Amino acid sequence: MAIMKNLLFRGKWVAITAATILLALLLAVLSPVFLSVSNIQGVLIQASVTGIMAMGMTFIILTSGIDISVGAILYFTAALFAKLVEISTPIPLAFGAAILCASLLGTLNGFLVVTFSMSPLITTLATYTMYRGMAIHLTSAQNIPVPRAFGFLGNGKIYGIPVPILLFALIFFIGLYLLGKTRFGIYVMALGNSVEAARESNLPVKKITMGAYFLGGITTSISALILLARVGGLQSGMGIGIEFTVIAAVVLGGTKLSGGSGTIIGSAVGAIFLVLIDNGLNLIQASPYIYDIVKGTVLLTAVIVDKVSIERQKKQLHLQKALRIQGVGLEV
Amino acid sequence: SKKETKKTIGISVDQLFESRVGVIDAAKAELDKNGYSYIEVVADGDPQTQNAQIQSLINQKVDAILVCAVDQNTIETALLAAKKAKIPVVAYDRDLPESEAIDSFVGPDSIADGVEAGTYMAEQLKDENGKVVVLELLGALNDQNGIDRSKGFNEAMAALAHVEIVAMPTDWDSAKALSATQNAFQANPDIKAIFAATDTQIPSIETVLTDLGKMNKVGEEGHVIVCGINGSNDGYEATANGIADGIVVMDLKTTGETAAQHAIALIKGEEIEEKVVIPGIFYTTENIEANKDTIWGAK
Amino acid sequence: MSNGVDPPILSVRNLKKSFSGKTVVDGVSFDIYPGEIIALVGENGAGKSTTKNMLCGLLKPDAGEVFIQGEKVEHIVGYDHGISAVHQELSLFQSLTVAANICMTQLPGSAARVNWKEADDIAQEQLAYLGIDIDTKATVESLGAGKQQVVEIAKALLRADKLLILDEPTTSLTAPERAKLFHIMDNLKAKGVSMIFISHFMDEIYKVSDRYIVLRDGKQVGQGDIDKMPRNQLEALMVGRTLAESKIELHEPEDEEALRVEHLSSYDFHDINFTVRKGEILGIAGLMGAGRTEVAEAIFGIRKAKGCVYIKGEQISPVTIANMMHHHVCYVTEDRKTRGIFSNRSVRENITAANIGGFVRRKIKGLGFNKETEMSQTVIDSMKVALPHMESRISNLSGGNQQKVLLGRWLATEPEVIIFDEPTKGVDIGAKFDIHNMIVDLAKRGAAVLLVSSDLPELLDLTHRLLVMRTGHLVGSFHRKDYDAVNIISLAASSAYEKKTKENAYGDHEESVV
Amino acid sequence: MDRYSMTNKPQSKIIRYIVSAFRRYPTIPIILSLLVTFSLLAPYFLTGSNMKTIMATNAVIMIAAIGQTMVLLTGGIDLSISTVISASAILSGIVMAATGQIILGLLTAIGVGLTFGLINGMLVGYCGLTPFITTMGTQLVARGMAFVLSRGIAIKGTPRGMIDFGFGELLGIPYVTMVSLILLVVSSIMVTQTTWGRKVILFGSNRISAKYAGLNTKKIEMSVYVLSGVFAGIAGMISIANLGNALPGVGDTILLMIIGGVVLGGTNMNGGEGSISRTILGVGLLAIMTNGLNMLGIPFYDQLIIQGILIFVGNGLAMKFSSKSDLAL
Ligand SMILES: Nc1ncnc2c1ncn2[C@@H]1O[C@H](COP(=O)(O)OP(=O)(O)OP(=O)(O)O)[C@@H](O)[C@H]1O
Ligand SMILES: Nc1ncnc2c1ncn2[C@@H]1O[C@H](COP(=O)(O)OP(=O)(O)OP(=O)(O)O)[C@@H](O)[C@H]1O
Ligand SMILES: [Mg+2]
Ligand SMILES: [Mg+2]
Repeated sequence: MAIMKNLLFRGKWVAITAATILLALLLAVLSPVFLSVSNIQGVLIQASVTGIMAMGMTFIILTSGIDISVGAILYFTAALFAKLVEISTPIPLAFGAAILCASLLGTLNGFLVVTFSMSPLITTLATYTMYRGMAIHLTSAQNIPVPRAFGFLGNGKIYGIPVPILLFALIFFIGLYLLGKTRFGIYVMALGNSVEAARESNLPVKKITMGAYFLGGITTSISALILLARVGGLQSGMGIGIEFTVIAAVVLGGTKLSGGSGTIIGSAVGAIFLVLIDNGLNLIQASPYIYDIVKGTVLLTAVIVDKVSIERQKKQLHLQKALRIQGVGLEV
Repeated sequence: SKKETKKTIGISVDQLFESRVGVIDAAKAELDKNGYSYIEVVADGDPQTQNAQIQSLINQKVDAILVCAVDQNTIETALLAAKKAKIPVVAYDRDLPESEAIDSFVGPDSIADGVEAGTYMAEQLKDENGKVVVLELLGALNDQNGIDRSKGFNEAMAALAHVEIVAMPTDWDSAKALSATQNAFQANPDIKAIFAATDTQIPSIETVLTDLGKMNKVGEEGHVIVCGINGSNDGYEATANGIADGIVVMDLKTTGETAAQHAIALIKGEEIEEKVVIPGIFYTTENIEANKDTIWGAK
Repeated sequence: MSNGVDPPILSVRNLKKSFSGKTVVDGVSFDIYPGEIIALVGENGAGKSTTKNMLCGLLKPDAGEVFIQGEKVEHIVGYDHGISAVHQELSLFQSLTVAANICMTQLPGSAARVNWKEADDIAQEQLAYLGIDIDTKATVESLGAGKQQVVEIAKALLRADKLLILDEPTTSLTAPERAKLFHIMDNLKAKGVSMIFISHFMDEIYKVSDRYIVLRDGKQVGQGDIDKMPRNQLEALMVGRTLAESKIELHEPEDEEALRVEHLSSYDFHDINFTVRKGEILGIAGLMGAGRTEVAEAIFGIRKAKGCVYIKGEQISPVTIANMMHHHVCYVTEDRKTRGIFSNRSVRENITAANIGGFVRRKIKGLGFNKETEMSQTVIDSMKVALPHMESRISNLSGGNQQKVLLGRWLATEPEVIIFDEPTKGVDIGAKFDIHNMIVDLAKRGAAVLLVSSDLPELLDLTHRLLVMRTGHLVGSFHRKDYDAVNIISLAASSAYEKKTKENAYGDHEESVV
Repeated sequence: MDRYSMTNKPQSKIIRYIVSAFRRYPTIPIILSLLVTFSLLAPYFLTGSNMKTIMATNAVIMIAAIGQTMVLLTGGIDLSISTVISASAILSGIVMAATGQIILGLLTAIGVGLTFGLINGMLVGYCGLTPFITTMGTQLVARGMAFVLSRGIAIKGTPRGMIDFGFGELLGIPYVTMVSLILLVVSSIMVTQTTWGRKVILFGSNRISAKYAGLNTKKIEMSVYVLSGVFAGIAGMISIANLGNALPGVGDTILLMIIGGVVLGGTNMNGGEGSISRTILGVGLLAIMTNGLNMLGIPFYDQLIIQGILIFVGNGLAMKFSSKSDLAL
């Protein structure tokens, strides 16, 4: 009984994984090259940017928060890095500055959310606007190239595996550990379940919230640097709009937007799932105009399938309970 | 009514990005030089905001308006209001071919620019045997300049019957261009040439080619032909280094200056040309270094 | 500590607290010594929970001094000072495991690596200490309310080295479980843990506590030893008037049947059959999780179930809330907070929620809410709801008054069949008295009443007949003349099946009840 | 009863009224101070024509914000509202270009909005899907539809009457402003004066209690999405009047303005609290702010920063006042 329940509540990533496998099978049928090593590798590289961000976003959403400023943080971080490199700051220094800055911006989000107890959506909408303004202010909307040497982050390989994929894997495992094994992880879950109860249990609500948004910031900065390395330079408006893809990945992965329930695995798979849609459309050379329709439909289907599977699991549990109750009989 | 006060010109900008900023900066410099002041408003890609901003420029009784429309088909209402208020309007960078409200247009002919890149590419590919696959990275699906560049490019390529063009949307976004290129190569490993609606996407193309081990420079065996339009530093460097074969370079400075001069002339009541096309110039790996000074993006 | 008299574990002097200008706790002072149980009593809204919140550090007092073992403390941090509380509303993390919930305030292992194995052991140890068998790896949401309450207590106990505050811990417990809780309290007392016990049940207060403190409108109006205080005087102190002798006079029910349930089954209960006549009050007794609420909700159409429901002989099909309301059936939920009130809306809107149309006299069809205020006022008056203003948020009212608003909402629909689910849960003695009279009155006027309650004396007092449920089955039926508390409780608790499978935690309670 | 009578301090009715007005509308002080500042610093700000501009050009956002307010009142969110505006504008543009009939165009626009509203409503209200992710899906579908139908290019051939309507005004008030004002009044009455509106708010306050109180929760939840779709449809139509042609990307950029305006006005994103009148003030505040900052010649990027700060401060004030207030608003 308890095992079934655990599967029901913890195994939320099962649905999206099944959907991903189905989509992959479909694509394998539609396009012969889909299953090639280089294509899979390409998919994973593409998924790494949103996937890494989704790792951080998972923590935020688990606390029942949301951060729609991550796209702007990405833009600002990339801008800061490119700008610093342009004025010949040593790359490691620029690197550190960018990561630090993104972490601060993320933490600021958390601070504002928890201190003023405003809706996270509106708070981060406000900071989204601000951060974006700051980024344009900083760069005057210029494109700034980054040195090709820096491209290692986007292009390089270690033991034959592309660096972005390695980073994605690394951060995935860190996320898994943080959420599953550390005090912070369980606190995040607890906070998402009930802020009230967390306060009554004397949990450091402020620190937990800020910690989650900090993770959102720092993962965004890593994605920003990978993206920057891969596209070869800063572009105005870079990353703006990516937040919705990231949130979609997390939610598709089974994390409840109301917080308190979700998994790291689900979010990672969710990010890959979304990339697969694009990849598939590219591979079958679909008309560029139908991309959005297909994406929207797939998104809706995925949500519906998820819902149906949850309902079915619930029904099974009910059935078992009914059988048990009927089996009791009337023994007075 | 205003006596000796400075004349003011409203500059309406569709969106801020590098090449647009280049034009505006040139226009502003020209206005400064001639002792005009200006009010700059940015619509951030929203046609309604732009209409509101033009209205607001009219309310502020500016003496002329320079406009780069978010969309050529939805700006007319606002511009007619300007005309009604007897404020001269100069369109820059993005043509408003059907407008009755503008007094002049200064900017590129995007179809011609596309044709130029296409012609060069067709020339390179004409001796290839069998089916040739060319990747086209589109701009935004709703951007007239992007649509026109694509139109011109396709027109020129139509000369070659054995070429198949695979088009991928990018929304002018390098990250999207990157994954689109990557995926396109999965579907068609033997892509022979790539056309980028903006050359700022060439570094992304380079990343993919490097990933695939196809990064051979111009003249080397197995080189993938790369052409683009714009004239950014990305495009310049790539062409100079032999990563790209050539780019169409826009003349932002002349565009901006001419647009500003037109506005000034209109205020003074002087005659001007109704349409000044500032053509893009195609530079190849061979001649781009020599013309570095004329390329706006080159650093 | 060993030298004669121990110092008080906690001393409070002149504690004050106000919310937006309204003083709700005004000058509370007392000492509590090791191993002592103090009953904190008072009407709804007297300030008991607020006092508790200040003592465990959730609220900062506006004024007053607190000494812990003789030392003045500026800012109480409950867990660090060995003070913890079982809160009135469950404060558990639903999607987390029992073990995680119990150990949340003090996770074993380091911050970088929680030792879940040890946490599990601690949780099991705590539960074993409480003598209740709950799977520590199950999520809390998979447990019934009774077990959740136990988890809550286990969680609080983990950090209650000096003082444990129990805020109405028995409201969702039935007799055997209450007995179990008192047993636990005895154990704790023997270990020197002091307790503050907040309750509206006078029997319990007299049973467990050594001393009492009475709050009225936030002011401390009396304290002393419980043995020296006669019960009716304590009640008078609480409500500020002498309560009339609560003599319930039941009327003879009419012959006409009002509600009949046949073969009602769902995954929570099995083959439920009964009839309620007009003017009759039918009680349902049972342990937590027996499925009473589910039956009640199934009748009202909130839950799906197989079987037939008849109102005045007419079969209702389908059984939906709308249909039931159309046939003048209403259901007052046991879960006031999450299923009853609209917490951030006004009292007025809460009263009229179930039949807005019945409250307004419109000049233009479909527009406006003329007369709503006036007509709501009559409900407030007839229910004797104490409130600052009709437009204040209902969350600003005390629990008892919220309950009255909820009853008012449903009674305004002029129901003929009324299903009450724990109607006096968390309600003070004065209000309880009012509500009891109201229920009897309703029956007198011809309404059929189905009363689900965990408060056995209430059931014995108010009902004509009593059904007993256990694990989803009706296992017994009593007429008023045959009422026998011990019989009823053992019938509700015993089960051959449960003993066999050892699945149920309450299997061994018969002894402790008697 | 007696214990509360102490707290009802006798206050002058006017003061009470003002205090409660500020509590209800925390944006008022900000708007007033902005109006004063801009009037002093920007000579052309406080002119009739400028005010007219502000009202007319924000009609689309205002109308869409009405629907969004209703959805937010239930504790949901409608991300598709922006692209449904585009889709209905495009389809209506196509119909109008083909037939020259404005009425047909209007019906089409409303029809498209209704359809998307129904889809959202069914999925959220009846199937119980999460509004955020569901409407994110329909957002993409609507956007895709607009692009497929238009190939990315504006639909031309708008009937003359429509363009005249966009230009026209009566007694100095532009027609489009009038439309939005009428819709605002009607919807405000719907929310505050009808049983439906009451049910929506109660549902938003606590959906489970609403079910237990016998409200038809599925229908209520569905209805707000349907209305949101319809308002988006009308907004799409107004966008054609304003812009002269139907544009496939017309709604893409205004989503955040819409949601920001509604929430800034003081409508609670968790549902159960808010009003159309607050939305008017919230959207109005954003509109006045962008217009004024433009007139002051503040660079675009700095405007963004100021805008962010103002959204934050405005909403902070709203939360502060409403949480303190004793009145259920
Ligand atoms: N956060 C708050 N804001 C405003 N008023 C409050 C708040 N918390 C409690 N009150 C008010 O303070 C008074 C005391 O409340 P408290 O919860 O302490 O009562 P109680 O004695 O525990 O009552 P009950 O028996 O119903 O639990 C009540 O009138 C209540 O409305
Ligand atoms: N496993 C569960 N998951 C979700 N809700 C539950 C679960 N168990 C109980 N509940 C709900 O919590 C409420 C209180 O549970 P409780 O233990 O009182 O069960 P019950 O069947 O209502 O018992 P009673 O006979 O006391 O009314 C009920 O409404 C019940 O439906
Ligand atoms: Mg209390
Ligand atoms: Mg119950």
